[in-house]
Amino acid sequence: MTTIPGMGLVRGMGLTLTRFFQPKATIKWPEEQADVAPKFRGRLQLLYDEYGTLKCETCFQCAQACPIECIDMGGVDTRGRFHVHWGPPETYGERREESAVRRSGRPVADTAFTHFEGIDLLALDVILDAHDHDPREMLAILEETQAAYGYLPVAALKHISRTTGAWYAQIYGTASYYRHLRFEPPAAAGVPEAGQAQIAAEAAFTTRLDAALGIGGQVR
Amino acid sequence: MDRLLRKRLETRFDGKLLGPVRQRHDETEIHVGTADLVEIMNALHDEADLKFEILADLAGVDTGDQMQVTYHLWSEMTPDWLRVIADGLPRDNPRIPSLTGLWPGAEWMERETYDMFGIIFEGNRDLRRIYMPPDYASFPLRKDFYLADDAARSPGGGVRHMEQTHVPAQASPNAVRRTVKTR
Amino acid sequence: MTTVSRSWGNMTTTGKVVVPLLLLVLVLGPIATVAIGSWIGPWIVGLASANLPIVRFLVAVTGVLLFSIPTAFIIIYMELKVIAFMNLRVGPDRVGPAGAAHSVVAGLKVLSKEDFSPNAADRTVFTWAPVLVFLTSVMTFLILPFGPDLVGMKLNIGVLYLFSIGGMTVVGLLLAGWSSFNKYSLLGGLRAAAQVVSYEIPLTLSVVGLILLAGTMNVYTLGLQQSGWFTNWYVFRQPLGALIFFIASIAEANRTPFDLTEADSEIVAGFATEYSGMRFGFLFFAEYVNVFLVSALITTFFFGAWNAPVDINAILGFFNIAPITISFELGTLGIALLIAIAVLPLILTLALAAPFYFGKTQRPAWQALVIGFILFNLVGIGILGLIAYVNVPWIAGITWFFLKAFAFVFVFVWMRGTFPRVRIDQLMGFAWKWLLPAALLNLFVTAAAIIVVKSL
Amino acid sequence: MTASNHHQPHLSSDDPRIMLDGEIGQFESVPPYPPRTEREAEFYSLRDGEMFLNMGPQHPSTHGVLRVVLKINGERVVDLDPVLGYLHRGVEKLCENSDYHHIISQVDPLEYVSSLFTEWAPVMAFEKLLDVTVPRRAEYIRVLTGELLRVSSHALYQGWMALDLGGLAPILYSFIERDEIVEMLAAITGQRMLFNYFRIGGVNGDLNHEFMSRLGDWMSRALKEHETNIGLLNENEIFVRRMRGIGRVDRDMALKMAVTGPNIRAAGVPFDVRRAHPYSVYPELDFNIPVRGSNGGGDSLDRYLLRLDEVRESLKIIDQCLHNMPDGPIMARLPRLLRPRPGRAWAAVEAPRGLYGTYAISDGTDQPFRMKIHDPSFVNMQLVGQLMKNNLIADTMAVMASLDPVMGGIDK
Repeated sequence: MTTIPGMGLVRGMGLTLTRFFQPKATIKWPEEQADVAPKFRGRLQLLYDEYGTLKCETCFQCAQACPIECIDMGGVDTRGRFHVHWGPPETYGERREESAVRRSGRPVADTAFTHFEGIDLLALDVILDAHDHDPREMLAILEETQAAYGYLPVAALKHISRTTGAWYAQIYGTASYYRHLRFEPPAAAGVPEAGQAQIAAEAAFTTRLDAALGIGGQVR
Repeated sequence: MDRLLRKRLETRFDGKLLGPVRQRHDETEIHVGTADLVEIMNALHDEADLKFEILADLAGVDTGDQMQVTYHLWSEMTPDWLRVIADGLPRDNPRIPSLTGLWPGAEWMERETYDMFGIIFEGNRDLRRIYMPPDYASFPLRKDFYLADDAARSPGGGVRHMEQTHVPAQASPNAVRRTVKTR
Repeated sequence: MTTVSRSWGNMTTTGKVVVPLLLLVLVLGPIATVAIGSWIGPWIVGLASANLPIVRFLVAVTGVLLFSIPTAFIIIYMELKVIAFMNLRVGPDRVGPAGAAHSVVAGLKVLSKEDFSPNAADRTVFTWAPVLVFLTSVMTFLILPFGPDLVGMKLNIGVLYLFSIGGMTVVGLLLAGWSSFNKYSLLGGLRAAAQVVSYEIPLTLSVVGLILLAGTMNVYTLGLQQSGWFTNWYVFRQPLGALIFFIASIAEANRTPFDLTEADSEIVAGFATEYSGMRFGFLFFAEYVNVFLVSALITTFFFGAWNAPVDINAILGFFNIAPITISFELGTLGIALLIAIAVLPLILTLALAAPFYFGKTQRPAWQALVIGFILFNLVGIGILGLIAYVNVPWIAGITWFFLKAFAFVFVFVWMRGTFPRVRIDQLMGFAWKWLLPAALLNLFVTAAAIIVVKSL
Repeated sequence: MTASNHHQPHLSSDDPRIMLDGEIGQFESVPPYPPRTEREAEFYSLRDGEMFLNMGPQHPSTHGVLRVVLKINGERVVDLDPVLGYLHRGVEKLCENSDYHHIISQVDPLEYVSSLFTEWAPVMAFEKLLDVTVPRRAEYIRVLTGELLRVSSHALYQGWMALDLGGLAPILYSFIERDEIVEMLAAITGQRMLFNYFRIGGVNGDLNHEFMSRLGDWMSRALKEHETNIGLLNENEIFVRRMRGIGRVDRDMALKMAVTGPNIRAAGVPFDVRRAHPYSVYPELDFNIPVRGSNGGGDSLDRYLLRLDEVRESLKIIDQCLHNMPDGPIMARLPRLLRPRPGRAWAAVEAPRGLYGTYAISDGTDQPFRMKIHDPSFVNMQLVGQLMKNNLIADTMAVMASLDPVMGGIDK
């Protein structure tokens, strides 16, 4: 309290008036995205296991158990056939059987996930060597991987995880956070996936050649 | 570990402690009977070389065959926490004198313990349920209260009922018998 | 017939509405014109000229009603935005440019919500209480002098009318609080009654000094008396009165720091707790109309009503320049006018767009054109406004009136963004222990001063 | 007989819970069952001119879902009865049914404003049970993040305080301050609110560049912004007049009511677990325990100002942590599955609201046999009943806000 009565009120009003003209703290989502730390794990994602299949078994137990029904499952099922959605038991009975089959160890054909097939990891090794397998340079590694392959194949991510020691989930989280990184090959006109892999392999070869010769790519 | 405190407690409360004074890390533990509880607590609170003025916690424990009430106390005379365990409350009619005379702030903690274990604190003026609704009949933190999905732990291996009502005779001390129709 | 039916079938729903209407207008238009011109028009004119005061009253009331809603919208928007800026937020920014249509959309939302009344509420009172509240605050607009000759009624007991009508608001609030059958509402209504009645007394007493000084209770005359330089404003002759009036009017309008009637952290929303839909809308609008009203009253009583703070004519007279009037008969231009209307916009737009296209910013052509067009409009409106301001006295008046009134609205909003609210006993104590003696002191000093000055 | 009777057979005017049209006399019959205790019977009987006012569980200023039944006489509160349990989740039972690592995420949402402290106490108790020594770097990181969170919690307190008194601006300034801190903590823990960061024997992640750069940026202006923001309220006559002399707690009452934290320090008792019973690396750090209201007890204003003093002390601690941060591991070596030998352990930390304790009993399995969580808000909340008698309704808010309860912790 100040000695002059009412002075505190006037000072308060002065403060709010200066605030009136100051830059605002609001982040105008969705036009602007918040500046989120790389370690932020507040984003829910379904992950793939080490065999390249969805870790989620679509057993709906989480949706069933959720007391306030905030978990809702939806999307295309792993075969790309129909929409799965949380509903009465008859709609997920079939899914449960399929999960059981997968758990039993027998292979389940996943035609929708052919891009989980093995890729040529030569180019990736070059990139990782260049960065000394340092997980702190993850973003650069991922960007260069995308530059080499056109996208981020799951096999590449797993290779990065194995060699750098970073957790797969963390790499996945980092990669999925940045918009310019993608997990699907770009819908390039006319180039089938096999062809793209070929292109990627060629590019990887030339990159490696350049590295071996020490010309760093500026000649071409 | 404050050896001095141990000696002090042993000499002061000789014959009233159930079992030895135990010490581990920064905690000193004494077991007392319910009959001596108020006297011992008063001594702990008032006497100049003890002066345990701050009641840090009051917790009920269901050991499976008996009930206990645990008090954690702090005093500026010792670097240790003092844990007073009131031992040997029978499970079917657990009764213990209330400490609200000493610490009026223990009222809600005792209410909580009553709500969760059904331990009746004699002398607490307002011993009602504090978390659970008034028409609730069981005591959730007792060991015979199984969670619905805790199938592996239950004896039969199957799912038990959610609420195993274990109402001790005269669950609440001054109660008018409730006849609430639940809708 | 088949052609007609087929084309009718091909039409869209909108077309099916518009086309018959067009036909109807084509047929009925001439008939109506003739009818109005020959019979109905003269009849209305005759009726109106026979009952001129009533017509004037009706027109004024309609105008005031139509005027109060947009004012409330503007103030609501202003409050959202100003408080947001003071809180380092952006505030509404989705509907309309910079969220300007936000309050309008909120008003529409209020209209479309369920009109709910509690089971045990007194239906009749519950329904009509908001109307009473809204009506009393709107009715006070009748005597506000927005500009020279721009006043609903030049009542010779204007100030008396003002306080008598303004005092009726509390009846509405009390009824709303009582009829809601809610304890929070009841508390809010009773608080409103206690607060408004208490603050009514210093509010009125603070103006009595002014009335003694002015010698009139006609609000319009008060405005006239303050013309010329800003030193003529009554605030310089009645500073204490102005301060008391300002503080008491905050309480009258139930604004922070005296917004106890709807203290959301204590009694939820006070008398408005049970209201929803448009009934709540009435209460809500009434609050903001009240804010504008007290700002306008402060302006009228103490800050020179519609008068500009600077007497331009006096300055010009000092330098021996004739008063500026832009007398300009557009008709004298003849055919040049037509050409100017056709060509000037284009040329001006291009001229204003050019710096953005060729200048440093190097914007694309379409952006430059859009900017040029907007600038042209702004310039045009500015020029027209300037002409209107100089030529038409009431436009100048209304401009200054609104500038001043909204400055006070800003102060109200600013205070709301800054202060916590007082407690009920502090509120009452302040009214009775400080404001009332101060108002009485002001009155006695004024009276004594008048006697002294007259006796000299 | 009629159709409506058929549809609602239970609806009759005997049932005191149901009020039919026009039956205004039924209005006062709360609660709808006979009184269970002497005190309840006394409270739920009205004298002339009194009425009940249900404040909550949905009310703008009860800090969550607290219900307070006020017995009022006009604007004056005669008596009040806080009704808890609307947010009760049975966390203690859940903890008894989950293993030791799992518990850390179970206790997180208890006191959601300062959830690192809800992890700290259990983790310390389990470390005692397991006889684990936490690496010094981990301890320093714990203290650093904890004090950051204390600053954020106290900042938020200031805003709530103002909001409960009707001031709109401070809450948003507080949230800006808090947001900077939680973003900072998100950089190191990965979450903004329920951090799940402390582990038994250490912490989950080391300090990283993102965190340090944000922290450095914030530290350079934290104190100045803090002083600016509090100037809005501290010098405000309206605010000071509303807080002064309301809800006075003296030393004796504070001790008897088992109050802890800033509330007891504002009553003149210098009890702070960080000094009274030092844990972690607090003995190595240099900071003061601010105490206010030493003569005649402290009122709401003292409690408010004391928290602002604490923010300054916390900033001092953060500074020291950054300077003294040792190198080394951040986790002790521990087996995957924890089976502490049977025993009892009690650990208490000084949370922003007071002593936050955990009492854990192990029976040798991978789940605790009993886990008691002592929440400071729970005890502090009791004071409301004592302080509010014969004050005004508006003071209920001021006193309740000045005690700073968090319903998540109270209801467990």
